[in-house]
Parts: sequence; C-alpha cells; structure tokens
Amino acid sequence: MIEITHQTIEHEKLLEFCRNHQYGAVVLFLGTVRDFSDGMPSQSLDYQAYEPMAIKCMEEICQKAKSLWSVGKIALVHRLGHLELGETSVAVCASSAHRTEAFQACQYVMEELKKHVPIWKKENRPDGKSNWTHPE
Amino acid sequence: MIEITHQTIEHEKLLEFCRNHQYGAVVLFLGTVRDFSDGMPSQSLDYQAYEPMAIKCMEEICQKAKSLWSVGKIALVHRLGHLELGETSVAVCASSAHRTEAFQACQYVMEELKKHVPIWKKENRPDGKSNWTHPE
Amino acid sequence: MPAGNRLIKIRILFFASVREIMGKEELDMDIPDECSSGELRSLLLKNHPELSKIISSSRFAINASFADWDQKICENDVIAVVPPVSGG
Amino acid sequence: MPAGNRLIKIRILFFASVREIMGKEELDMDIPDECSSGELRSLLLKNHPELSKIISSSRFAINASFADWDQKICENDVIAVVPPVSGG
Repeated sequence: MIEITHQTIEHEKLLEFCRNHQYGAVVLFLGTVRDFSDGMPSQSLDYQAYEPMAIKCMEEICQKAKSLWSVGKIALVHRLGHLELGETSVAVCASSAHRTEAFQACQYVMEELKKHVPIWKKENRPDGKSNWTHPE
Repeated sequence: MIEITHQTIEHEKLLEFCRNHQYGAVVLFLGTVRDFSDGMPSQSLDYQAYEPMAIKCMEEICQKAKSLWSVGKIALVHRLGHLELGETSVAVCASSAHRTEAFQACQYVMEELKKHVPIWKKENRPDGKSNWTHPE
Repeated sequence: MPAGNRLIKIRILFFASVREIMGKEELDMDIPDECSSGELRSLLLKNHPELSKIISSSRFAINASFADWDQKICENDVIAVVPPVSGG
Repeated sequence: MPAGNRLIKIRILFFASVREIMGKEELDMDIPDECSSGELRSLLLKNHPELSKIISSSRFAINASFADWDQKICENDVIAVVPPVSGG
C-alpha cells in the first residue's frame, strides 16, 4: 500500500492493511503539521511532489526495508496540497512477527523518505510569508 | 493515559490522547495475538496481572521515558483476560516534536514493560494444552 | 529464621503458574516479626516444596514494590510472588 | 556543449522554489543530441542565471530516476530539476 493523496490520510486503513495473524507487532508513524519548525511558527503547510517519481521512490524504499528486516507488510501514504495545523502529512505502518523489526523498518522508511523522495513542503507563516523548505 | 482493561483496546483513543499541535511525530505500537510463538501454534491467550503493581510499574516506565527523551505525551494500555488471534494485547503511543524521540520512547516503554511489569500470558494451544509463559 | 518475640499477620498473593501450583490466589500467614523477604521465601518453600523450581526464578514484591531479599516484612504487608513476567 | 549534428526535443519539470523562480511548471527545449545531464544544467543556468543558487544543491532526474551528471539525454526524455526534498 503505497499512495500519494490529496485527501485526509485515514491511518486506520494503513493499520488494517498491515495487521495480520502472522505478525504480532504493528508500528504506525504519523507525521503531523506542528506549530513550530526551526523556531518559526507555522500556520499551515503546502506539499508538492513529482508524483510518478515519488511513488517509484516510495516503492523502492519499502522494498529495501523488506530486504533489510524480516517484516510482514509495509504501508506508506503521503499527503499533498494544503494542510492545516494538526493534520497528518505522512503515515507509515509496518508489521512484523517481532517488535524490533517493525520499529526499525518503520523508522527506516521515514528516514529514507525524508532524504530522497521528491516531495517538498512550503511553510506558510502567520505574517503572510511563505517559503519552500530545501534542507542544506 | 495508563490503563489496564478487560475490554478491546481502542487504539484510536491513544492516538487522540497523544496527538497535539506541538508534536509533529506520533508513534503507535500495537502488540497483537499472533499464530505462532516459539514455533508452537497458539489458538488464544489469557493475560493476568497484579493490577495495582502493574499500573504503578507502567506509570514509572512512562515517567522514566519522559525523563530520557524529549517526548510530549505517552499512552500505555494493556489488555487482560481472554484474547483471540489478532486481538490487541498492548498499545503504546508516544508523541514528540521530532520523530526519533517518539520512536525511541515508544520502543523503550515496550522493552521495559516486557521486562518488569507484573503481567503474565498463558498460551492456549490447539491440542487443548495451555502454559503460563515465564521467560528464563 | 529469627526467633521473633511475636507473630505478625501477612498476606501472600500468587499469580500465573504459581497460582496454578498453589491452587489459590492468596494465602494469609502468621510469620515471625522481623522476618525478611528472603526468610519468608524459605518458609514458603519449606511448606510448599512444589514451588521450588518457579520460586528460584521469582522476585518478591512487598506492597506492590519489588523487594530485596533482606527487606523486612511488617504487620499487614501484602507480599506478591512475581515469577518471570510475560506481558506485552 | 558538444556540437551535435541535430537537436532533440526534451521537457524539463520544475518543482517547489525552482518552479517559483521559473514561474512555470515545465519547459520544452531543443537541445543538442548526446547532451549529458550536466551539460543540460549548464545550458539551463546560462539561460536562467537566477537559478544558480538553487541549482547548485539540486539533483536532476531523467524519466523519474535520479541521474548522474554524465548521463546522456535522449529524444523525448523528461528531465526534472530536484531541489533538496522536504517531505515527511
């Protein structure tokens, strides 16, 4: 389950996809729009992606995670467009027979997503200014 | 939010408790009853606890996690009684401004819970035998 | 076992396989005053040798806190035999 | 820039601050045949010096895969300028 969506992310769907009688451990990560980023208050965010490439990268990352750890299922969904405070921008879920693998795979997917997947965030500040974020 | 319950664990309540505009990262762990444990098929599980001490230990573990990592909120719920395959036996949720802390705190709480909290699991096998689990 | 001047009333709680072996959830006992957690363990083992295997890997808790073996037990304390835990 | 015998048609996609600077989502270009990804970057910078800062930290993708700077571009390839990503 690898998706890019302009709608609200329904994390329950990721949990349902990953839960299974074979896997005793399920880890879900939600990234949500928070009040402050690097000390500056954010009012809202806009996400943009190079969609076909982003989907391809997300699939590669999840495949790689499955090759690195003994995990059952992995689900990864990223939201695009305009997001208000508190909304979910990304959700990752991993299931495994054992908890350590589920934690590691879930964390790995997030790290790789932030490093390589062509998705960009624009921070809209209360003063009306907005900036695309391009980490050094 | 630290609870022991005989009812189905509603993980959405833990997520709701931990999500917050200040915290951009939320990690949820679910432990579910799986088909095999140490190679032997399990049909169902029964959990028993020394409840007042278990609650106290769970509170201490969550306090300790908050002292070790910069986390926002932590929720921990353990189920008791009879559980069928696929049901959630334990749920931990942690929120933080940053994802690494949320992952680490959530994983720490699970490790400590499995080591120290006076809760016991009985495995009921398809052949009708059942055994309390006491790890060496 | 110290020859205490008097006896005190305590309660012992059993869980999991200890409860199965004992066939009961709790046991009220009169034990010598100044008895330590370790001395209570010896007393329990003397009366219930069938516990010897599981007791060797169990900890004791006094009033819902893990206790050292030299911790003294007081009147009305609640002692729990805590075999290796398996929650999660 | 190699003096290719002929020109090929390609499309370049812009995202995030690159899109803001360019004022458009994409640009169709005729470039020399056998042009590499790095040579296209030089060509783009020559025509749009305002991109110099962001291009210096950007990668290029050819047909939705990250490309090395010496990778050759073919007719009808879709090139994306990929500035540092910030998803999550």
